[in-house]
Amino acid sequence: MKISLKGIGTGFRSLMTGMRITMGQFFKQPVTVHYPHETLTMPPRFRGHIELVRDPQTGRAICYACKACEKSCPSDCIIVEGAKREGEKRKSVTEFKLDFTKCSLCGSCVEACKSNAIRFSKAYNLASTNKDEFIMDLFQKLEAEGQGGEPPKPAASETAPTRTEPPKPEPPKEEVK
Amino acid sequence: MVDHAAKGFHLDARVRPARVVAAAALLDQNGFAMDAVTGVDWIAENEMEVVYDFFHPAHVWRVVVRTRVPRSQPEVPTISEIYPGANWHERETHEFFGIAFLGHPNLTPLLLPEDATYHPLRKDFVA
Amino acid sequence: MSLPEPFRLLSFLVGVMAFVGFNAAYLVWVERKSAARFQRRPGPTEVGYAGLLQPIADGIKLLSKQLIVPPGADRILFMVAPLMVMIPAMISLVVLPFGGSLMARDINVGLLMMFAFGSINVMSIMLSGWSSRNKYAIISAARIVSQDVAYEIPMLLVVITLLMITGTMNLNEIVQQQEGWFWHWNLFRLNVNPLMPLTFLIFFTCMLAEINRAPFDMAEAESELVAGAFTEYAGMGFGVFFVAEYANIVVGCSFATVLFLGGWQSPFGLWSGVWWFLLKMYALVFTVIWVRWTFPRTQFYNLLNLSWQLLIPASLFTLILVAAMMKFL
Amino acid sequence: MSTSQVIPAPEQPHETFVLNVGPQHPATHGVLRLKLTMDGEYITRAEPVCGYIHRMHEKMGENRTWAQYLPNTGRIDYLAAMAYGHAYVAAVERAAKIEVPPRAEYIRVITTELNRISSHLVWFGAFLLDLGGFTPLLYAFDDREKILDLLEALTGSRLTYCYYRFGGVCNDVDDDFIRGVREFVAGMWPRMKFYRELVTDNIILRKRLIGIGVISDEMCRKYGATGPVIRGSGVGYDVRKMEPYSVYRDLDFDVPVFSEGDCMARYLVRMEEMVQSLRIVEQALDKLPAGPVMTSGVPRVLKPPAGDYCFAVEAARGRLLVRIVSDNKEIPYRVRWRTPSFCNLSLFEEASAGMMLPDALALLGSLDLVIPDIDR
Repeated sequence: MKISLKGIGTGFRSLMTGMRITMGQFFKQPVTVHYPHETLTMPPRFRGHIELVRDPQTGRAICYACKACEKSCPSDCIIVEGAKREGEKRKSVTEFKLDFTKCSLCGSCVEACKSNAIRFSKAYNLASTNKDEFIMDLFQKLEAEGQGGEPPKPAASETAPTRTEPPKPEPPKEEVK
Repeated sequence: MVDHAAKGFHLDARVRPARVVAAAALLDQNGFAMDAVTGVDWIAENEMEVVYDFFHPAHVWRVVVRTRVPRSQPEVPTISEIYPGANWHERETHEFFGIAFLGHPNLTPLLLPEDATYHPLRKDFVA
Repeated sequence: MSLPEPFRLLSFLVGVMAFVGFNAAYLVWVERKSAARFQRRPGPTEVGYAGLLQPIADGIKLLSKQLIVPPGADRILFMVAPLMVMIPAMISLVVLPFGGSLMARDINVGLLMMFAFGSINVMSIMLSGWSSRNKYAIISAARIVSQDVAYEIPMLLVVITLLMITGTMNLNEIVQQQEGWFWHWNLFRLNVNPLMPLTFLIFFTCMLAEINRAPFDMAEAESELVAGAFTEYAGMGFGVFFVAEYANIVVGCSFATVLFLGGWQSPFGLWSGVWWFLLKMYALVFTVIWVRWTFPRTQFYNLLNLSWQLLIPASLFTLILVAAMMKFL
Repeated sequence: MSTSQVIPAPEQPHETFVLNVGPQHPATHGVLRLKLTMDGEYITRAEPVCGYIHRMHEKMGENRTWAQYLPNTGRIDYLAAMAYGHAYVAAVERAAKIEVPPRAEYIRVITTELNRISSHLVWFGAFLLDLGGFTPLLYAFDDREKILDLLEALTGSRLTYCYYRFGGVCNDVDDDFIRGVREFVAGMWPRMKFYRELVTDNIILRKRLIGIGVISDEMCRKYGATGPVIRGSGVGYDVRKMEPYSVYRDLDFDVPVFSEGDCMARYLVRMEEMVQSLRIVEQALDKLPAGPVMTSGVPRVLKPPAGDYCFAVEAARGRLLVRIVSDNKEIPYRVRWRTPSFCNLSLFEEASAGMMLPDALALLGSLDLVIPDIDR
């Protein structure tokens, strides 16, 4: 194959520009987030696993077990049980089982719920060794948070400081409930 | 003729199973490209329908060729000689519906495991 | 230090092995850190301060893995191949003049010996590919042979031209000839061979191809042949190949420094010593790493064409040019 | 590659061996298996074996209601999920005659085009990884991260968006999304020049791609290959221009066409397409009308009238056709996905005969396959 001298010239120059560019990148700051020490905060609309919303007045879950979410879930991973408390006209939820292994985070349940009693949590780093830890009972979780004396978390539960603040390495709170 | 905005295709031709190859050859001469082979199982009318989709790379034409085949003995001649692209589509429709494509080079299952004999997309398929 | 001869040689051999071993281990760290910098990420930082203990951690991890010999593999060859990769790298450093008096053995055919051991490296990788009875390894073994044969010739031609210029095969004298300011280096001796930078470039490309690095790593082409000749090696078997690759880089770069950039001579004539040698060598090593992380891989037959149709004619031309220049000037 | 299975050596003119570029292989970017009968380094016959990630999306369509099938659309081709959601939702809207407000149409165009750029960036990085160049992958992913953050802030998830609904989109675009997109687009122009300098002009890459894996436009037509594959072979077929849907009519962009039909042509088509998508996003942002993002009249339990409808969309990999057959019930009767990678791969057998292994893998990379797109 006839190798034209000009071809070699342009070819060699393209090699040199390639190297100039990578050297240019060599001195810039890394763009990655150093995960274990700094973590990103999730945007407000981030879809983690769903969680029950606490009614500010009564201090209990808003949900009255109308089962709209159960019907609308494509992978039917929600099981809601409700019981009528005495002295109240509407049922209130006693058990809200979410099978997070089957949930595809599509959001139909949050949309189907008219009294927006469930919302997406911001938990992204869930890890566990056995599957049935992902079958969560959100009602118990809400109760545990109630007694646990922890002030109910603000709407978007910040798991860690934003990237700009100095990273203080604290393990993400929700290991697995 | 059919309104494209309403249905998504221009010409909808219903053809007897034997005429499918002729229809495909005609379309091939006019420069149509192979789009999809879809099987639909009309269990109520005890029939299976095979829908061939064609689009044209240069003009805004969309042609659909349909045939109906009795459910008991679904056979349609293959068009993979004219459109080699249809080879895979037909293998897939065969393994999902059990429609035998006569003259197809190798009708082994494409997506299902090699020894699959069940046809999942039939309405009477029980898992 | 006038130790009696055998002890001096022995201490030098240990020194050379330590140099190669330490260098090879920590070049892994340098490569991962600089590759990370090129790609704008921090690189290993967890193990030790800024990842300095990473090579040791890798070493221990590799040592803890079981070395499996695949069924039907040729057991003896499979075991011998990794050794045969490491030994030539160590031995060819024996003749290398690190500093003024820092030299294990002053043989007057040092250049020839270095080349002899350089080519054993090819055979050992081919043996490893052949003996592991794995289709990918066989393809890569075939590739290595043709690639290294194709690149041995231009390298030899370049060294012959250099030989004609320096007149001696003894590496120590070659370095002494390049005394004084940096324009005394062979790289800049344009009076004898005006195309000297081109010859250095050809030498550098051939060295890259010789050690299967950067754009010419057809043997261990990750995205095609998975791991090429080393696919079947686990644990320390793979570890030795991995470290030997870096050892070969060290050998190649130090070879280039001695021949072209004036070994341990300092660029401005004073305090010349082993640190200049190390500085120049690490600069070349960094270019090898820099080239690796910038370019995609060449095609295989393109690689051969490049050598047979471009490098060999070019080096032949410089050979004739130098001969003519020396004859008539 | 178990060595115990001795290949019965029928009388072959030449000693060939079967090399399994198996389900786990760095070059196949997923679980596609290529059974290559090799003669030395040259491929005599390449037979792709697929089905390793077959999840039967079409059967899932037949036991979920129309709205419950939405999360599935994002899982077919997770790199360009918006286009798949768009195709399904638009097909149902065409069946049930649901009107989509203009603001929602523009948001759909913006998100689909952003998704196309992020899909092309993944292809660019992975393709160069196949050719051996590792660094451009990380630069491309650095840019892609910006898009994913924007889409995550808007829709809530990074890859499998479940963002489109029948009759519009589920939540509106706020102004810091618009500001973010404008910043991204502005920052992307110098980046494209950066990629052109670093990679496109690189002599090693050009030698690696020019003249390799030539696919004629006749072969594209016969196999139904579309998208950058057919545009790389000289035919300017783009569903956004041929059958304009949504608001592509009043957005001006041109379709890049290269006639050589080799890997380099497909590479240049995709790089040029990224530039066009940036232009589309800019125009769509300027023309974004105010107004609702969701029509009100959509019944909760949707029963589209009987009959079959299809809708074609230009996904990142080519022409995507959704054919839905409904019999006036709330559960679809048949959902058929004509996915671009399925047809693009079908021509690999014929295109790669006689090539060398690295070239065949370069051809495979230039087809930009997503394996669940093939297996569904």
